[in-house]
This record gives sequence, structure tokens and C-alpha cells, in this order.
Amino acid sequence: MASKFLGKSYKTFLNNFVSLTIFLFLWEILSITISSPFFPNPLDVWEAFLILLLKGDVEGISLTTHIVASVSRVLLGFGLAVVTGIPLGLVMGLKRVAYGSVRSILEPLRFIPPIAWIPLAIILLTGCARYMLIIWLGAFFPILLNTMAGVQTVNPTLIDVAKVFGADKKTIVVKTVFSNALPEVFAGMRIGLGVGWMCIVAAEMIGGEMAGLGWLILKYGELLNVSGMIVGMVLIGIIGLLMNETFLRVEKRVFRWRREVTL
Amino acid sequence: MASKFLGKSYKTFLNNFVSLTIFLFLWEILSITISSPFFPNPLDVWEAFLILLLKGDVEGISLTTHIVASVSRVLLGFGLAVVTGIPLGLVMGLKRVAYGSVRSILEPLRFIPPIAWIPLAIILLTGCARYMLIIWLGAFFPILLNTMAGVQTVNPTLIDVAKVFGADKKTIVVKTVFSNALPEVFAGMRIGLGVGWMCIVAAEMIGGEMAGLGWLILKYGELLNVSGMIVGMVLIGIIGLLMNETFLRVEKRVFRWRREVTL
Amino acid sequence: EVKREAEKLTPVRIGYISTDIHHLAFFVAYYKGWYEEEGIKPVRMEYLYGMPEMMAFKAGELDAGYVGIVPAIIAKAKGANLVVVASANLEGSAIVAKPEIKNVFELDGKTVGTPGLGSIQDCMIRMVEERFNLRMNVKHYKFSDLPLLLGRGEIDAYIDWEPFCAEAVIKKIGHIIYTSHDILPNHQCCVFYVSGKLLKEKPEIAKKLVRVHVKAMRFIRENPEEAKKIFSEMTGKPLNVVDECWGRMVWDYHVNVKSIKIFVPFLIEQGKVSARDISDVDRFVESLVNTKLLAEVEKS
Amino acid sequence: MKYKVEVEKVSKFFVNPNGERLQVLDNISFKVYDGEFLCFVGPSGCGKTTLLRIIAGLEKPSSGRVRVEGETPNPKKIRIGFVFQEEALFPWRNVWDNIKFGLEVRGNYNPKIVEDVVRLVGLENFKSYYPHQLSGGMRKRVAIARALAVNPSIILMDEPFGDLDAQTRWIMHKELYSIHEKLKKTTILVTHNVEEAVYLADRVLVLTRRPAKVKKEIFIGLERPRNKLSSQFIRFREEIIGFLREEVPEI
Amino acid sequence: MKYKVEVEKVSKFFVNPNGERLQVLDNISFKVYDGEFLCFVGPSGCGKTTLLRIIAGLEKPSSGRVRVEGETPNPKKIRIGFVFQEEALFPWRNVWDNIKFGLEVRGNYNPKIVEDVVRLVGLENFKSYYPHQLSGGMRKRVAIARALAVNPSIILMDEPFGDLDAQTRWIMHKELYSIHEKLKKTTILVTHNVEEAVYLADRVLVLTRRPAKVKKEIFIGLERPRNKLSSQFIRFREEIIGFLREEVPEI
Ligand SMILES: Nc1ncnc2c1ncn2[C@@H]1O[C@H](COP(=O)(O)OP(=O)(O)OP(=O)(O)O)[C@@H](O)[C@H]1O
Ligand SMILES: Nc1ncnc2c1ncn2[C@@H]1O[C@H](COP(=O)(O)OP(=O)(O)OP(=O)(O)O)[C@@H](O)[C@H]1O
Ligand SMILES: [Mg+2]
Ligand SMILES: [Mg+2]
Repeated sequence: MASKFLGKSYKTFLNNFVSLTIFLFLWEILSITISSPFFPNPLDVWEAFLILLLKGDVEGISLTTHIVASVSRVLLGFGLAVVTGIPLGLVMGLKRVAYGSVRSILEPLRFIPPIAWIPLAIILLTGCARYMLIIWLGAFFPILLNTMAGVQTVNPTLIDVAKVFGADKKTIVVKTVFSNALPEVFAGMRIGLGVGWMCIVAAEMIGGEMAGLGWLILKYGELLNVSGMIVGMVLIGIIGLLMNETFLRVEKRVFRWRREVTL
Repeated sequence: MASKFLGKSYKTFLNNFVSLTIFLFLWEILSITISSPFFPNPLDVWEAFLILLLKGDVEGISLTTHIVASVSRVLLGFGLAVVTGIPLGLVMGLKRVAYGSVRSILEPLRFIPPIAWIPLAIILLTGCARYMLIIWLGAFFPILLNTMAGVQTVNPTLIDVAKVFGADKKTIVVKTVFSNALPEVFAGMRIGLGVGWMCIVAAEMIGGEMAGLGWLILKYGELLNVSGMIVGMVLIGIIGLLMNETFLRVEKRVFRWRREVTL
Repeated sequence: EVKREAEKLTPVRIGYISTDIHHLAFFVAYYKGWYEEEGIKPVRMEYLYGMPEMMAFKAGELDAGYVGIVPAIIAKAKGANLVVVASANLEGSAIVAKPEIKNVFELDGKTVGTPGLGSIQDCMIRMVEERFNLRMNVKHYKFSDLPLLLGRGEIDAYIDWEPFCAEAVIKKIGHIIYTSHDILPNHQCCVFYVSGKLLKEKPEIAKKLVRVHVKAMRFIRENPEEAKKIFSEMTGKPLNVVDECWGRMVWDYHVNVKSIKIFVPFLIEQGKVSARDISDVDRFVESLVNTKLLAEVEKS
Repeated sequence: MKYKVEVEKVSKFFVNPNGERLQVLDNISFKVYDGEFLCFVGPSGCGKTTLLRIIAGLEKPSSGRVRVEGETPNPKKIRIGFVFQEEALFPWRNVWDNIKFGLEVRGNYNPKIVEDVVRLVGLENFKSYYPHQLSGGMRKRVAIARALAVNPSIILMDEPFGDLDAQTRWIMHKELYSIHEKLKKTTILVTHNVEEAVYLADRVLVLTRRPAKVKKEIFIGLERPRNKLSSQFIRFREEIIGFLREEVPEI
Repeated sequence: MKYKVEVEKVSKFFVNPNGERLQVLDNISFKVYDGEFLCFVGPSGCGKTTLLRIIAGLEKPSSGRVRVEGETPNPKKIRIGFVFQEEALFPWRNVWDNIKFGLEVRGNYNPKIVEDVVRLVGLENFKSYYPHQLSGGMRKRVAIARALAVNPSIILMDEPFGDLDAQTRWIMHKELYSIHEKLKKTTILVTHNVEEAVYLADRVLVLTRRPAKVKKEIFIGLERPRNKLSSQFIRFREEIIGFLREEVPEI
């Protein structure tokens, strides 16, 4: 078993390596055909990365500082979104009336771009709460909507099972509805994390603090330093990937019971 | 039946009216307590809206032009995301190897903020394709991930049914896997539409063209005209709401077969 | 007949920043229809700040435009083929502080906001620090958010371009304690540029553009009240805000090359442009600035 | 209390997909004694499941009233053991965790009890299997075990033995019978197997076709354990089959 | 071709949740004649469903080989009618659309055919109902109708009549019997009801407990239609029950 597993993960690794190589190759080709000083090739980016890693950014702020700043902001906002989105999603998925009644407030909020919130965030909040608001706005709705959708997929007979055992509403929700919706909730959390991370640049546009990967991108943007921007983008991407992998690991453990769907 | 239905929608309307009133009331209270020259009360916003509606924006561009510009950009980008996200989600949901092999490219992309793409969009694309790229980036991944998650919820026995009837892979995918995943696909599309709409400000930051609700918000931001910004936000929200309602209508028709989950 | 007239016009894509009063010459010329008089159909290309405009320029989407000298330097250093043909304004930035702070020396140890690393304002606040040996806590924000932040008491002062300093004064959030005139008199701020391609292939069009620019600049000097109204009408900035900042701009179309030669080394020193791209400052500035057309226009 | 369950003039309507009303139960009345073993038999689709669900409090009657222990049915107050006709295992719980579910909900989980019922249904070697790894009959046995684990005061079973082979079914009959003998729990069983009904029940209610009424009430006054080959047994069986035959829809 | 199905030395292993191998089929061999009606009986969990799935090509044997019409089982080439043991209706399709599914896939949908099988299973009044609005027996009948609608050349049924009352079951038996008489389709039926097996089958295979082998092969050489009360019939029944009793797991 173990060796088979290793073999599989080795193959996945190889496949990823191959597709990455192809990707970098295409990029190189593109940069040659375009040949714009604003479109760097992979090597320029690598150089910019090394400089950033060894010397810090133009203002001397180290990469770690930037990463820690952004990650902590996103995790706080995302955490808030999880804590608010899942329970609300359960409630609104089960009580469609509740959802129906606040739809005219909730739904419009969902579409308002994070950048548009910046002035209000500045006026109404301070410090970390501002970042959290903006990241929360991104992460909350995917979690909410997926939880609501997941609630609807429960087999009603399973709810009946819980009911005849005298389960109260809380138990029913936790042990049947929620357990059943968990795969979709996880999908929602992964989407939400992505969108939350996506809002980091918008959030860090608020400015004021000098660290953060989003801020790094904006800063390099002002200097028209596209290599530096791409370093920021890749870093954001890689950190996102790592968070995603963590999620997938957890999912793999939690959803062991699933039959894999194959054709 | 009909009267009962009317009664229900009337009640929903009333509930929404009440919650909106409460919302506006709280806003008024807040604006009184804060009393910042930058924090408008609902009346200021209403006034700003009327001016915008009757005279157009500061550059005389009419509201319709802004709305048409943004909506068409978002719909194009969103359409592209639907067309790419659903088939890819089906393929990757069914062939986990395929997903595994490109994960290291695909997943990082998902986390890179739309604003960070602006320089590359400007360098690599032109015209409407730029807006589409940025909105696509927002809408694609929720659709992709939800489709993938939806694929996994199919009851494998139903696939077996199709198989013993001699269905080929295409038929199996269309008639069982996809039909089954449809509710989640719809949820993904609704999330994707939201995120896509959210990217409109980032997209319109590209500048160059003078119409678009996102651009309107940015411009009012420069004028420190928070009332005007809120008008833009509310408009974006309301258009989002309308698109969402359309979706919900369609879902209601398509998913008539669902047993509603209640406690 | 009018239609046929319009068809004959040559379209020229002109970039500018949406509510930057420094680009007033464009607004005036456009408003007055002076481009059309020269047989040019101006295509408005509006941007939020310098970076996207320079990117779009590099992508070949602009023939000419207005931009801050610093973004122009950075873009040129990166190989963008732009040529500065005239000045759009001199000076035009200021330090706004909350009421308690009376002068620039009190900024020591205080939090001061700037509209970003790539802005001329960031350069200038560093010059102030150096000159008076102050230690400020400099922070970057989005240019239009600075007045909000001062109002919230989150920063003690900020340096910004107009009319974003005037906003704070009008809203009585802060007052001007130091202007860019005090920092470096008559320094170059925004410029009018054309693409090298246009200059080479259609010099007559470039010349017409310069002529319109000069005409607009003269108009601004001679009819300030009307120019203010035009700006206010076209951008939506209230007239009292425009009034407030008016005196802090110098409407001179002559490029202040000397000040550019001060900025370039400073930018290199700060790591904002790479010394690799600018080996010789004088040669660089020579290739950046070309006032030949301006001289011709002035003569005629 | 003499009666455990009282069903009084209960009717039930559903709304069909065309928006019309479909009557399923027609003014049905009967009583179940405390400790009685009652069987329902009736044609497919007549309303047996619906009736059971109403007694368990999962569904409200459209008219009439139901009393369990003198009160409106409420599973929070009475311990019910319900075996559903359809698949009703939690796919994310393995055999053991499925069986312990009821105990978990009632807050008195005890591995000893689970161990016992697992043995009862013969799944000692399958404790860690997930439902999709079990055969149809095994899944049904898990559902039975889960219902019995909570030590119910009333047992409601909807075709619990349909997927079982004759021998396993036979063993389950004996187990159910001995549980009933020992603890005298009120039990209502829906079955299509008349032999099963006659073997287990104190009384068999034959229902008419939809909308269901009670067509006939048959007291099985045979000594226990009953002999399936005795002539009395066969007579009861044939009698009930006869009634059922009258009710069969004309296919 | 004499044999429709050939099963040669087939074994099947599953991996259980602890990572161990569970053997389900043990080197099993048998042949099914073209046009034969074959029944499997065997204890719960012995491997009947697995065997049927292997014949239908839904599962691969771990060793040995299976031939259907001389080739590796492939539902794309042979028209199979499969009635699954578990619920297998599409919840998003109503009765009519569920039944037409097979025809749709095969590209020869014809409302006439659907109308016929709907009548066959007695659901004329329920065409527009969704599965969750049907009773357990009705759902099973929809599944049977769906399998028969495609005019299969081989019919595989896994406990199709378990949820039906005796009368409906009886009618379905007669229908299945007459379909078989008329069209001589090869049919393999898994059942726990020995009487059903003796009534319908040309031959009954009694399987051992897991891992399944063929314990006994009984040719039912009775004239059709068969009389369930004839002494020969009862003798066959008792014989098979006797074999089964030997195989029951010790619960
Ligand atoms: N995917 C699987 N993983 C592990 N074990 C499995 C799997 N599928 C089936 N089994 C095991 O195979 C054995 C036989 O299952 P099968 O469904 O073939 O039995 P059956 O004869 O149809 O029983 P029943 O009459 O109860 O339906 C069972 O013990 C079951 O636990
Ligand atoms: N939610 C519903 N909506 C509409 N009709 C329903 C609904 N639930 C049940 N029915 C109908 O009620 C009738 C009785 O169903 P019920 O499940 O009680 O039958 P049953 O006696 O248990 O049958 P079986 O023996 O086949 O399980 C059926 O005709 C069914 O179509
Ligand atoms: Mg039933
Ligand atoms: Mg089976």
C-alpha cells in the first residue's frame, strides 16, 4: 500500500514538474516575441526574487515581514468569514424565509467590489479591522452560499432518522445537515480563501502600513517594475497553493468515506 | 394555490421592506453619531443618485452608458468563465489525475488578485479582452471548484444505471454527473458572478475608457464624493441582485424536483 | 458638410489623469475645441494615476499625454519611447497638517502620508527630511484617501498633489504648512509628452499639439477664472476647492530641466530607478526632454 | 395505560405534481395496546409508510388525531426505534458509528450496547465498513441494529426484512420475537410477507388500497413460538392472503 | 450460441477499510444457456450482487474470466436490463422520464413503449410523480419498468420484488414469466424468496456463504405455469431451503 501511494504521489509530482516546465517555456517564448521591457522573462523574475529575498524591497523591508503581514490579515478576515458564514449559511439554508427576508440587503452587498469599500472602511473602522472587513467581504459570501447549497443536498430521510431518535434541532443540524454539507462547505471555504486572498491587494491599498504582499505589488507597480510585481504575484500564488494543499489534506482525511466517482 | 403563492411573495416583499427600513434607519443613526463630512446619510446619497440619473456624471456621461459598459464587460467575462469553468470542472472532477497534474499552475493563479493582473493585461491584451481577463479570473475558479465538488456528490449507482444501458462517457457525464451536479454548478455560477462583478472596479482601473460603474466609483473617490461612491456601490449591488434573482428564478424552475429540506 | 469636416480630422489619443488639476491645459483645450481647430480629433484616454497611463502608453495606446515627471522618468528609463515636449505646470504640491501643527519642524517624529513611492511628492518629503534633519514616520496611501485619513486623525500631515491638499483646507481638517515651492522653487511637476513615433513620423501633428498646449497654457494665465470653471465643470471638483489651490501652481510651459536633473539622481539614490538604465544623467535627460517644437511654436 | 397508540379518524392528503390532492389515508381509526405486536399488510402504495410516519410524528395528519402514550406523537418524549423502508444510513459513518447514532443523540452512548446489537445482526467483522462497502442485506441489518440499540419503548419497522435471505430473516424473526417476549415492547411492523405477519403479530391489520382504510382486523390467537407448518397457521395465512387479493390494484 | 453467459473460475477481492483483502467470490464457475431463466439464492452478504455486477461488466473480476455472448461483458454491445438492489432512480426525473432513460441513451425513445411498461407496472396515474413522492414499492416498480423498456437481450435483476406486496409481486411474476415465455430472454434473478425462485427459474444456483462458490445446482423440471401448492413444487422449495440453512452464518 505504502509503496503504491508513494508511487502515485511521485507521479503527480512529475506531472506537475512537466506542466510547470511547459508553462515556463511558453512564458519565455512569449517574452521573446513580445520583447517589451515591461514584460519580463522568467529569469528577470527570478533575479528580482533573489534581490527581494536577500536585500528586501526598495524600502528595505524583508520578504518575511511582507508575507507575515498579509497572511495574518487574510487569515483573520477569512477566520471571521468562516465563523460567520457557516452558521448563517446553515440557518439561511434551513430557513429560506430568513434568507428571503434579508436578501435585498445581503445580495447587493455581495456584489460590491472590495476596493469600493476602502473609503468607508477608513471612515468607519481602524487598524486591522479595516483589512478584515475587506477580506471578510470577499470570503464570506462563497462560504455562505456554498453552505446554503450544501444544506439542500441532504437526504431528508437522514433528517427523519435523527428526528425519530428525538434529536433536537441543534443535533439535527450538526449531525446530519452539517455533516452532509461538509464537502460543499469545504469547497466554499476553499473558494472563499481564494477570494479573500484576492482581496488582499484591495485591502492593502488602504495603505498606511508598509508591509504586505499586496502593498509590495502596488509599490512595484508605481515604479513600473513588472518583474517585482510578478514576484509578488507568484508569492501570493504559492502561499495560496500551500493553504489550498493544507485544505485538501484535511478534506482527504475527513471525507475518507466517499466513494470516488469515476467513469 | 395561486393566491397562496401571491401571499407568500407579498410577505417576502414586506419582510424585505422592513429589513431595508431598519437598515436605512441604522445608517442614519450612524451618520449622525459619526458626523464626518465624508460619511453621507441616506438622503445625501439619494440626492447624488438623482443628480446622476438626471444629469449624468461630472463628465456628462449618462448612467445608462456606465451601466451598459460594466454589465456587458462582466457578462462577457462571466460567460467566458461559464464556458471554460463548467467543462473543465467536469473533466477535472472526473479525472483527478488531470487536476493533480496542473494543480501547481492552476491553484496559484486562483489566488492572484485581479488588480495585480492589470499591468500584464495591458501588456498582453487589448480592448475588451483586458476586462474579460480580469473578470474571468474572478468568476472562473468558483465555477470550476464548485463543478468539481458537485461531480463528487453523484450517487455512483446512478452512473452504473447509465453504464448498463450502454451509455458512452459523454452521455454519462451529461445525463447523470452533470444533471446531478447542477445545483452546485448553479451555486458556483452565482458565486462566480458575484466575484466577477466584484472585479469590475479592478478591471476598470485599467482606465482608458471613460464609462463603467467601477470607473464611476473610482472617479467619485478622487472627488472625495462618498455619496457618489455609495450611489455607484448601490447600483452595482442592485444590478447584482437582479442578476441573482434571475438565477434564482431559473433554479426554482430547474430544481422543481427537489424536496425542500426543513427541520 | 460639418460631418465631412469631422472626417478629415486626424484622431490623436491623449492620456491624462482624471481629476489632476495639473493637467488643466488638456481640459481647457478640449473644452474650447482647440484641437479640432488644428485638424485634430482628440481621443480622451483617462487614467487613475501615472502607472496605468504609462503602461498603456507602452502598449502603444497613446500618441501623447499629460503625466507627472516622475512616472515619465521611470517609464523612459524602462525604455518607453516618450519625449517630453513641454511643461504642464510647475510646483503644485503641498504639505497639509492638522491644526495643532504649526510649521514643518513640528513634523519631527510625526506620521506623514504620501500618495505613493512612485510619486514626486514622496521625493519631496524626503528632501524636507534631509534639509531640516527631521525624522518622520512616512507612510504611503492612495492619493485620494489622504484627506480622509487626516480627518480620522490617523496621520498628522500629508503631502499630496492638488486639488487634494485644498480638499482638507476647505473641509477645515488641516492647513497648509509648507508648499513644494518652499521645497524646490519652480520645480518641474507634470509634463506634456508625445510618443517618439509620432514625433518622428508626423512631426507636424506633434507641433500642432504643442501649439494647442501653449495656447491653453496662455489662456490659463490670462483667464484664470474661466479656466477654473472649466476644470470644475469637467471634473466635478467644487469651485471653492479649485480656488483654494489655484495659487500653488505655476502655469509655465517651459520645462525646468534643472529640477529634472535634481530628481533623476535622487530617484536612482532611492532605488526607484536602476542606475543600470541611466548611466549618464545628462544624456538621459537630453533624450527625455525635447523643447525644439516648443521653441518653434513660441516663435511663430 | 391500556393503549399505547390511538389513531382516530385520520385522513392524509398529498399534493401531487399536477397540484391535485391525492388522498392516501381515509378516515382511518385503530388502537394499539401497550405491549402489543401489530402488523400492517396492504397493497403497494396504499399508505402504510405514511401511516407509520404519522405515528412517529414525522408527518402531520390532514385531519383526525393521533395519540401516542396519550399525547401528540413526539419523538423527543418517547424512545422510538424506527426502521425506514428506504436506505437511511449515514454514508459518512461506518457501521459502528451508524449504530451508535441513536445513543449519541440520546446522550447515553455505551460501547457495550453497540457491541451487543452488532452481534445480534451478525456484523462483528464489519464494524469499520462504510455503508457503500456493505451488501444490501447488511445495510438493512445495520438499520435494524441502530433502531434496537436505543432500547426503544415503541418499535416501528417498515419492511425491515425485505432484503434478507430466508435464514437471516428467520433469525431476525426469532430475535425480534424474543425481544418482544422479554420486554413486551409495543411493536408495529409493516410487511409484505404474510407468513412473517402471522408468525410475529398479535394482530394483523389488512389495509385497503389507496386511500387506505382498515379492511380487516385479525387476531392471531396462536401460542408462541408458532409453528409455520401447523394447519392453524396456514389457515390464518390463507385468510389474510385472501383479503389482500381482493385489494390488489388491477394491473 | 449455446451459452449466453460463461463464468470461469472467477474470484473477487475487495479492500476493506483496514486495508485488508476481503474475498467475496471464490473461483466460481457456471454457464447460463441462451434463453434460460436462472436464479441465485444465497445468504446475505455472500456476493450475489457482486456476481451480477461482474456479469453486467460494472465490476472486473480479480481473477478468472467472464464471457457474455462470447465476449468480455460490455453493455455498449449487449442490451442489458438491470434492476439494482438499492434505490437507483434519478431524483430529478419523474416516473415517465426515469423509465424513458434507457431508450433515450439507446437513441430509440418511443412514447408507445414507455406507455406500455408504465401500464405493466401499474403506474398509469403516477407518470408525473418524482421518486420522492412514490412509495417504496412504486419506486421499485419504476426501476423494473425502466429495465424492461429497452427490450433487453439479457435481464439481470437484484431482488426486484422485495418491496412489493404479495399480490403485486404475484402479478409481476406472471408478467416476467410471460415475457420470458414469449421472448425467451436470458434472465438472471437474485432473490431471497425461495418460492419465487422455484416458481420462475429453469435452474436455481444456491451459493455458499462468503466467499461465494456454487453450493448446489437445481434444475426445476416443472411444467409451466407452475402450481405453488403442488407437492413437487413444495419439495423443490424445501430442498433449497435445506441447502440454504446449511449456509447461514451463525448469528
Ligand atoms: N466496495 C466494497 N469494499 C469492500 N467490501 C465490499 C465492497 N462491496 C461489497 N463488499 C463486500 O462484499 C460482500 C458481498 O457483497 P454483495 O453485495 O455482493 O452481497 P450480496 O450477496 O448481494 O448480499 P445481500 O443479499 O445482502 O444483498 C459483502 O461482505 C460486502 O461487505
Ligand atoms: N410527498 C408526497 N407527495 C405526493 N404523494 C406522495 C408523497 N408521499 C407519498 N405519496 C403517495 O402516497 C401514497 C402512499 O405512499 P406510502 O409510501 O405510504 O405507501 P406504502 O403503503 O408504504 O407502499 P409500499 O408498500 O409500496 O411501500 C403513494 O401513492 C405515494 O405516491
Ligand atoms: Mg412503504
Ligand atoms: Mg445484494
